[in-house]
Parts: sequence; structure tokens; C-alpha cells
Amino acid sequence: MATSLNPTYFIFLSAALFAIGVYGVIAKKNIIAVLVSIEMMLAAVNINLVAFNKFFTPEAFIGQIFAIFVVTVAAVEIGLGLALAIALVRKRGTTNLDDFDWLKW
Amino acid sequence: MVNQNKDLLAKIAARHPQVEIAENGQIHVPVNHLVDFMRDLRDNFGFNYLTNLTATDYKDYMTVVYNPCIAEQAEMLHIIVKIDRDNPQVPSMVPIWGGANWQEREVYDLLGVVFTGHPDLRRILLDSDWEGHPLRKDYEWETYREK
Amino acid sequence: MYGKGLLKGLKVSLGWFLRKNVTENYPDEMPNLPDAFHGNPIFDYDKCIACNLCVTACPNRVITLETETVAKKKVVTAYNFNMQYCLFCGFCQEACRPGAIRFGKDFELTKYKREDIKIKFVKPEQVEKKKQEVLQAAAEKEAAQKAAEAAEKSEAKATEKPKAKAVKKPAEAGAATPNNNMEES
Amino acid sequence: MDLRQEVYTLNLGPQHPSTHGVFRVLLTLDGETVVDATSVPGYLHRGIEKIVEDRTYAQVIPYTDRLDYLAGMLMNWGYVLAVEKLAGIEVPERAEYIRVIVGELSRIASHQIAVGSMASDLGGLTGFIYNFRDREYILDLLEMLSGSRMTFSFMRIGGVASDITDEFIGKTREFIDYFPKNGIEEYNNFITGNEIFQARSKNIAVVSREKALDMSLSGPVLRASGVAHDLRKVRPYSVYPHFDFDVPVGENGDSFDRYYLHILEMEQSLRIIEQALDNLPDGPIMAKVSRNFKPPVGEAYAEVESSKGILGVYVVSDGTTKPYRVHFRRPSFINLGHFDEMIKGWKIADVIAVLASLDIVLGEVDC
Amino acid sequence: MGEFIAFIILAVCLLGSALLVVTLRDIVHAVLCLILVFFSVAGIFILLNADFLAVVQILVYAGGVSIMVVFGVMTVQRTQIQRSNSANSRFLVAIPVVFGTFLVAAITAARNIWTPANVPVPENDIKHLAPILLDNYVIPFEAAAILLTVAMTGALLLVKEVKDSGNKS
Amino acid sequence: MFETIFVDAANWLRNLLISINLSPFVVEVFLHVVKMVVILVFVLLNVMWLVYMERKVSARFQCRVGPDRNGPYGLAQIFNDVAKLISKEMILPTHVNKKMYLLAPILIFAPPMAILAVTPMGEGMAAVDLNLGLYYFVAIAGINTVVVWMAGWSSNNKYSLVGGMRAVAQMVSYEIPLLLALVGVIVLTGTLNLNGIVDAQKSAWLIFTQPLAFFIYFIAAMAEANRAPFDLVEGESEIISGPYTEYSGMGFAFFFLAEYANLLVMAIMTTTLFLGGWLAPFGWTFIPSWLWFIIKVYFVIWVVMWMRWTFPRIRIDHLMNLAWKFLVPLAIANIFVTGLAKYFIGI
Repeated sequence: MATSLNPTYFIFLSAALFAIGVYGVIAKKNIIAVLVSIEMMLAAVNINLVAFNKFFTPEAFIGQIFAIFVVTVAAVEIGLGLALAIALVRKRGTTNLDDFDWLKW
Repeated sequence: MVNQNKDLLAKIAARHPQVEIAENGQIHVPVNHLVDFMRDLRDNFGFNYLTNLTATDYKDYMTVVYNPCIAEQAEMLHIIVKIDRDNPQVPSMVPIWGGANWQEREVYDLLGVVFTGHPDLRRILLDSDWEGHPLRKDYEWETYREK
Repeated sequence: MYGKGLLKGLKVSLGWFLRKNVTENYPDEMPNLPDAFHGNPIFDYDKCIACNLCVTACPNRVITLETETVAKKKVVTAYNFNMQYCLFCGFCQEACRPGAIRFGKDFELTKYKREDIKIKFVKPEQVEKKKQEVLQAAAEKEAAQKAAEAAEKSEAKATEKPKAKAVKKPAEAGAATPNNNMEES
Repeated sequence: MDLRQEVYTLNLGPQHPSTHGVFRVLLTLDGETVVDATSVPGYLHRGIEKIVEDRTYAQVIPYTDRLDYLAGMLMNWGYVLAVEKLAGIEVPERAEYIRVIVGELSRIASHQIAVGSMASDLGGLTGFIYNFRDREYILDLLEMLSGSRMTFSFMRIGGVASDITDEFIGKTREFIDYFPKNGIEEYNNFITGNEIFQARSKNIAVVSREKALDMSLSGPVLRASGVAHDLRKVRPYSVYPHFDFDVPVGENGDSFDRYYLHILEMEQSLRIIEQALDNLPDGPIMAKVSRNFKPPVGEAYAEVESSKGILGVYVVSDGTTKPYRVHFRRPSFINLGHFDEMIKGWKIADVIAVLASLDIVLGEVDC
Repeated sequence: MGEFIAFIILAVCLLGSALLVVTLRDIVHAVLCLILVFFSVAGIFILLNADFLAVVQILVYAGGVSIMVVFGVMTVQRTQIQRSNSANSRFLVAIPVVFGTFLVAAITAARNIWTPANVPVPENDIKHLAPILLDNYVIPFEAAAILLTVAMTGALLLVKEVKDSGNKS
Repeated sequence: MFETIFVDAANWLRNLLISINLSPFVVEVFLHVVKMVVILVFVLLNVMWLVYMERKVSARFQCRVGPDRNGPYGLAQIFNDVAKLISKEMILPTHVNKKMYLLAPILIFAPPMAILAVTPMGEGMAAVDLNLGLYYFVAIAGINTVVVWMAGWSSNNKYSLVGGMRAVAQMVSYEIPLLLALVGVIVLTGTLNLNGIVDAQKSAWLIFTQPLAFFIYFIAAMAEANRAPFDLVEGESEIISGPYTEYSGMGFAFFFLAEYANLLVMAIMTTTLFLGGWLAPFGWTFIPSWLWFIIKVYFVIWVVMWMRWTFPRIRIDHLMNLAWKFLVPLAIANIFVTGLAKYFIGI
């Protein structure tokens, strides 16, 4: 299938999305914003996986299978992360990650 | 409805010499004896239900009227308490009959009778910043009816 | 069993779905009102004897009645019915012995303007006509009976005067005390 | 930091579809659960007690209609009973029978609103409409008699305004035949028997017998808690001793009992009306009351069992044509006094259901 | 050609909304933009012939995760929402790091010479996915299920425990 | 002739476009645009009719007449309603979150439209014949929640907020029994394609082979579509109008119409999945398939309205209990039984 698309585009795209996610993780104050950024990074990874799946192993479906597991892990991560966030906020009354600078709670 | 049960009235009169029972069955109670009298009515005579509580302004004095009765029986008393108009204070009946709560608030709201010991004596029908007590006879107000 | 009540309810509503409606098509089918209905007020000028009873009977001071004495007879010069305050209790109708004020069956009493709801029943020409009639009757009476019945005349005077007085007093008292703190919702 | 931050206040009313008028409840909510509540009545206060001090005794009657406008006849009755007691007027027996008939009809009409609004406040509007459909019969009957559909002003001091006609009797009998089959049974099938309705009302806001007595609740709200305190039975006025009827009593004191008593009482009212129509005596319908009516100096307190509970009227006379003081002991007002306690710990949706089961009329609460 | 246009549109949509997620001041708006990101990713998946994954993306992320995040925001955020998503002082560090990451990835990708296997992805991919997932990878599949259960229990415990201690204070 | 009228029209249009030498890509894009417009018109017409139908049907249930003043049988009432709502001012309260407040009514129509794109409304009449149609339907149905929540949250009104929270809780909870109930369907039909599911019902409608799944699905779908007795999100006697309390004019009209669009989607999916879609019962093929489809859809809608005007509203905790303690276990049992039956009997 001669396609005008080639893997480089998708790698660029996912690299850009991943970079934006990294920025969010480093620079955001709000704990939920950080979680959201991590989700975006995982989505970037998924794009890569599916792109490689399409262009290199279309019939083995390895990339898609892996992406499904990534989706699972991402769902787990956001669930637990939010629970932690809620617990922390109930305890400390703030969403600012910089205020979580104590080692016990 | 004034009670016709002479025996009951006689019994009450015997127990409470301070009260004065009129011919038509109305019971006049002095303010300082009111709480004891009412408590005795509830505990020993079985008047477990206060149907009505209100007051009237008679220009030089005020009366507070109580109508306790016995649930599922016909007995009802008409108790009148005469109080000073300039300093209208009566002990609250809320500890004895919880149903007095809103009725006392209403009387306070409209007639300015202060019920000492009431848990939450605020205006109930009128605004909280209303001036005066409308059901007093000397209350002046404007008419809003266009001519 | 759980669900039986739900099915019963469905059965009831389905029954009404299949039946004819019970409502009336109001503006097309006017309701069949009983004779006692209190609708629009109707005033019969000729029947009114200016006794003022309706004014005193009215709980909300809706009616104002103005009279003028023409040839020792009271003639109604104004009969105003301020309908926005009317409670439609029918007390005026009950008080009126001659049946001058009564209620009709028209219940569509909304008006576009506030002034329209204050009904002025008496028209000036009616008053004029009545005055003329009274004067004429008085003149005729006077002409016919001037010489003859002096005693009868004094009797009529005696009955008429205290009645008018008694009627007028409460109305005055009512006007003097400012009392209507009613904003009907 | 504690969880109290999660609590928020909600102003339910004064403009709210289900407060049956203008009534405000200040709810403190945790999620959907009511933590605390404060009732704020008074938005419909018209000062009727003050107005009537400047009216003659007869002129008060139309104002009493405006208290509980759903059962105007019973409100009339309470007032005229107090005045008759004050002046010692004997009411002719036929007038008493007519009063009983129209009073009980009025009670059914009022109970229908209670049943219907309970249904509609739980979200089933159709039940409300069915009640209105049948209420129309009663309103037509009373309209035939008094000329008005809601504010009747039908009773007079010493009697009633007009005599009942054969047409009225015939139509009332028709209604008595029609109603139990087509009305009450349908409500039972459509509203009472519905499982969702029962789940929403059973065991909700239970009021114990002791609490109900202590809080001076009355009417179906009191009887739902198991107190058989119906003035028509315990302290009969008018000609009620002549009739054979039961006082239905609830068991649990929950919303469902409060609701269901209304339906049971409708049946009893029908029984009373039937007996009254059968035994209707002949005679005058008005006692001799002078036009310039002046009761002797004194005070009187009379109670009737209105549709919402005990309506007490306290009248003080100073010997003039105008009452010196009139006080109405409004059943809805006092029943509503316990409302804030009842709804604590229940959901917002239950607040509406409990308010509907209390069957208040704001015209009466605020007087 | 059509695929390329679609790719450009989706890429712009994806990167634009992703940028909005990290730059918007209001966290709620950011979360709504996140939903847009997920939809764009789903679009990219469709472009890559992964229909099933695209629908999973919508179901799990747009329908599930975003609702969870929205809920989290509502329970957590108590101060003014307008400035709830501001950046901290580390953004000065973050920008070079981000550009570094991007450049490394981009340069590596560009230098590499890809030799795509010119085989189309089979239609009806779910018929092919299912056997692989439930035969070859059944153990990771079950592990994922256990992971989800454990995570759910853990989340419930965390939230509940704090609520209890909150009641005591 | 009537049977294939819409398919013929589409083919005619395609041939016409090809005959004027457009590239196949452009033709397909153009055809899809046309299909989208047709679906939009279909939804809007149906929704407007449904508003009128609800008023008439509720009137019948309540022994009334319903609107009958405007036009014959009050049909012009539809246009009057819409004209009124359009001409009214859309009030923007002071403390709302403006962007979300204005965006929510626009987005509310997206999910029902997106779902209708994949449903076969007659033989060969699906705008997009998606392989994963059923799965897609479930995925898109979940999006609705976000929009309703947006409306509730941005209004800055406590009633709206409570309504929004209820929407989220209710829709997320009922998504699960809905999905689980559909698993039974998938097991029996062996396909996710909606056309395939309809085809698989040629021998017996799924309502007969999967009655339990139908029951669960129907309840869950009513809850998803916010229809009484599960209309807690609006709950007009408790929380005024829920998320839509602050909206007026066009904003309100959009929500109001979207409500019926969701009802339509729910009825269409019920018909497709359980009532044999466009298949003609008793072999009455003289009525075209798309007409059969419409008849079935409107029957489902009528049943839903019947229930709405009969039952009182359920309470939020009962609602949750119903979903988690009753429907979910029942749905899982259904899957189990279906699986066993499939394995042993091989239906």
C-alpha cells in the first residue's frame, strides 16, 4: 500500500506530544495538571506503538496489543493518581505540588 | 372550647391555690407560677398536647392564652396569663411542649411578647429588620391602597 | 411481587390513553356555570335606592357610592366598583334588597388597562335623566298633593332622615382610619 | 482541615416548583444529604389577623377563605363556630347538616390536592392530573351552592348562605357513587401501589408518636404517627355525633402513612356525606342574627378538624361590631414547625416528598 | 493525498490542544482540552488503521478518564478556579529539557532510514486482535485485569481512609 | 420501488457526480457531507415532531387534549415553540464560566448525531457501515456525560451543580450494565457491526432470545437518555431543571431538543439491537424496510413516554443501588448463561 504517509511523521508527532507532556510534568504546579500531562505522554507512546505496528508488523498486531496494555496502565495510573491527589488535598488543603514537601503525612 | 369538666377544674384548683378559675372555666394563672403549673398539668394531669398559644394586647396590659389538651380525649383548658405590656415577658413553654416553638415565635413577631428561655426567638413571619409589632393596638402603618 | 404495582399503574394510564379526554375546549365550549356564580358585577341603576348597605357589607371596601339629594330624594350620582380588590364573596349581592347589584356569569374579567378595572357604573346622562325624573315626579307630586296631604309628607320625612344618618356613619369611620395594609398576592 | 468544607448551603425556595407556594428552606447539604435545615416562612404573610380587626364580624368570613384556599369551607366553619360560641348562637340543625356536607366535600377536595401533589412532587405528574380531574366534580358542586370555586364565603354566623337544592343532592349522590370506584381505586392503583412511590415514601422521615404529640402536630400528620386524635370524634362539634365513621390511624408515622391517610379519610368523608344526605332535616338555614351583630364582651376559642389538622380560632370581643382580636391556630403552620427536624439526614429529593406529605398550604402557614 | 490532509488536520488539532492543556490558566478548561487531545489521538489511530484502538481510546479516555479527572478537579479544587493551572518556577528548566527531548527524538527519527513493510493492516482488526490477546498474551491480559482490580481497591481505600480520619478531626 | 428509494437516490447522486468527472475521493467526501446533512435534517425533524408528540401523548395519558390551537391538530405548535425559543434572549448570568457555558449547548447535539451516522435505518441504509458499530455506539454514548456536566458546572448555580453531579454519577453507573447487557448480544450474533446484528435477527429477534439483556438494556438506556423514571438529572420537582436551570432562549432550546435527540437514539438502538431493526415481521415486506424501522422506533418511543407519564421519579441512591446491586449482577449472569448456551447448544 503506497501511502503518502511515512513513519517519520508519526514519530515527529508523538515526540512533540511527549515533549509537551514532559513540559507539563516539570512545570505545572497543580497535581492534577501533572497527572493529565502524564496521560498525554502515554498517548504519545501509544501513537508511536500503533504507527510502528502499521508500518512494520501490520499482521502481527504486536504494537496494538502493547497499546492496549498501555491504555490499561494509563487508566490505573490516573485512577490511583487521582485517589492520591484527593487524599493529599483532603489532608493538606492544597493542590500545589510544591507544598507537598514533607516526607510523611 | 372551654372545658366543662368541673371535677378536673376543681382538682386543679385544689392543687394550685394561686390560680383563679372563672365561672366559664377560664383559668387565670399568675406569671410567676406559670411554669410550675404547666409542668404539673403535663406530668400529672396528662395534658400532653398544646394546641394553641396566642396573646392579645389590651392597651394597658397583655394576656397570653394557652390551650393545652389531652390527646385522644376531649379535655381542653383555656389558660390566661396577664402580663405587663411595657415589659412583656413570659417563660417559654418549649421545654414542656415542643409545639410551642413556632407559636411563640409568631407571638413574639406580631405582639412583641418575649418568651424567656425560648431556644430560637426570631421573627418568623415578618422580615428580620421589621420595626414594631403589628398586632399591638398602637401600631401605626401606612396604607398602600391607592385612592 | 415487585413490579406488579408498576404494571397496574401502566394499565391505568393506558386506559386513559384510549379513552376520550375529559377536559373541555374552553374558549370553544364555555363552561356551564350555575346561577349562583360570582362573575362580573352588574349594577342596575334604576333599582338602586342608595341605601348604602352594599358599601357597608363589602369586606374589602370595593364599592363607593355617591349620592346627591334632589328634591329631598337621594339620587345616585356615582357607583364605583373597584374590581381589583373584589373578593367575589357576594356579600353586596346579599345585602342588596332591591337587587341592584348582583353578579353575572362572565368570568373573563381581565383588562388591558388598570383604569378599566375600576368600573364606574353610573353614566352622567343616567344621572341627569334620573334627576329630571325625580324633579318632575316631585313637581307633579307637589302640584297634585300640595294642598291636600300635609300629614303624609311629614311622615315620609321622619322615616327617611334617621336612616340616612345611620348608614352614613360607618362609612365615614371607615374612611377615617387608615387600615388597608394589604398587598394581595 | 476537616470535611466540613464539603458542606454547602442551598436555598430551596422561595421560588421553587415544589414548595407549594412561596416558602424557603435553607438546607445545609453534604452531597445530596441534608445535614441541617432551617425553615423560613412568611413570604405570603398578608396580615389577615390585623386586617380583620378592622372588619365587622361578618366581613371576616371572606378573609378566612384565603387561609387554606384549598378547603375554604372548613376555614369558614372554624371562624363562624368561634363567633357562634362567643355570642351563644344556636345554629339550626339543617344548617349544621349543610355545613357537614360542604365541609366534608371540601375536605375531600383538599385531600385530593394532597394526594396529587405528593404524586407530582415525586415526579409523577399524571397522578396529580387524575386528582384534579375528580376534584372538578366537587368544585362544580360547591360552585353550584356558593357561586365560587375556591373561596366560597359560604358560611354565615348562625347558618349558611343558601339552602341546598335537589339538583345538588342528586349530583352529590352521583359523585358518591362515582368516586370510590373511579377515583380512590384509581389512585390506589396508580399512586399508592406503585413500587417506586412506596420506595420513595415508606420509612422516610418517621415521626414517633411522642414527638408528634410534643410538637403539636395535627391532622393526618399526627394520626399517621398512631394518635387517633380527630376532633370530629374526640371532641365532637356540630352534628358529628350523629354520624358513624372511623378515624383511620397510621402505624409507622412515615411519609407513606401521612400520604395514605388522606386516601382513607376521603372514604370516611364520603360515608359522612352519604349519612348527612340521608338524614337531612328540614327547617331554616339561618339563626336569628341581627344585621348589626355585636357579641358580648369576652373571648372564645373554638376548634374544628380541618383537612390539614386542627384549625383553632380565638376571638376576643369588646362589645362592638368589630372583633377586637382574632387569632387563627393554623394546622399547616404548626405542622411545618417540625419540618426541619424531619428532613435531617435525608436526601434533597426526600425534602420535597416530606413537604408534600405534610400537605401544607402557604396561605395558611403565613396567614 | 487525502490521508496526508487528514494527518495535518489531526496533528494540528492534537498539538494545539495539547499545548492548550499545559498553558491554559483554568484547570477545567485544560481538562476539556485534554478530551480534544484524546479525540485527536483516536483520529490518528483511525489513520493508522487501528479502529479498535481508536474506539478504546474514546471509550476509556474521553468517556472514562476525562470524567474521572473532571471529578478529581471538582473535589480537589476549592480556591479560585481561574488561576488553578499556573506554572511554577521550574518552567525555565523545563523549556530546554523539552526542546532537548524533542530534538533528540526528532533527529534520531530523521536520521534513521525506515523500510516500511508495505503490507496493509488487515481489515476487521478485532478478529485478529482477539486471538493474539487471549492466546499468546493471556497472562499479561490477566495481569492487567488484576492490576486494574488492585488499583481500584487501592484508590477506594485511599479515599475512604482519609475521609474517616477527616471525620475525627 | 419504495423499498430502495433512499439507496437509489444515493446511487443516483454518486453516478451523477462521477459522470461529471469528479475524482472518486471528492465524490465520497461530497456524498458523506450530503449524508451528514440528511441525518441532521432527519434528527431535527424527528426531534421537533417528538416535542409535539410528547405533548400530545402526555395529554392523552392525562385525559387532556394537548396543543390544538395552532394549525390543524395543533401541529403549528412545533414551529411556534421553536420560534419562541429562538426569539428569546439567551441570558448570560454574571458568574458563569463563559466559554463552557456557551459551548455546552453547541456540543450537546454531537453525540446523538455521531451515533446516528452508523445506524442502519433500512436495508443498506447506514451512512457509515462501521465494523465496530456497536462498540462505537457505547463509546460515543459516554461522551454525553461531559457535555451535561459542562452545562451544570459552568452555570455557577447549586441546582445546576447538583444536576451535573447526578448526570455524571448516573450516566457512568448505567454505562456498565448497558455494556454488559450488550455483551450477550455480541456473543449471540458474533459481530459488532450493526448491519450484521440486524441480519443475525432474521430467524428470531434478539428480544426473544435475549429477553434479560433487553430488559437490562432498556432500563440502562432510559437512564442514559435521562427519561423518567430516571430523569434525576433534570428532576424538575427537586432541582428545578438540573444543569439546564440557567439556560434560556436558544441555549435551553438546544438542551431541550437534544433530550429528544437522545430519546430518538435510544429508541433507534433498541430497535436495531433487539427488535430486528429494519426487518419486517411476519414477512410483511410490502411495507418498505425503512418504514418498518420508523414504525418500530416510534413504538419504542411511545412506550418510553408511557412509562414517563406513569411512574414517579426514583431517588438517587435507589438509582445507584438498582444499577450496581441489581442490573450489573443480572447482566453478568446473563453473559454467563448466554456463554454456556452458546457453548453447549451452539445457538
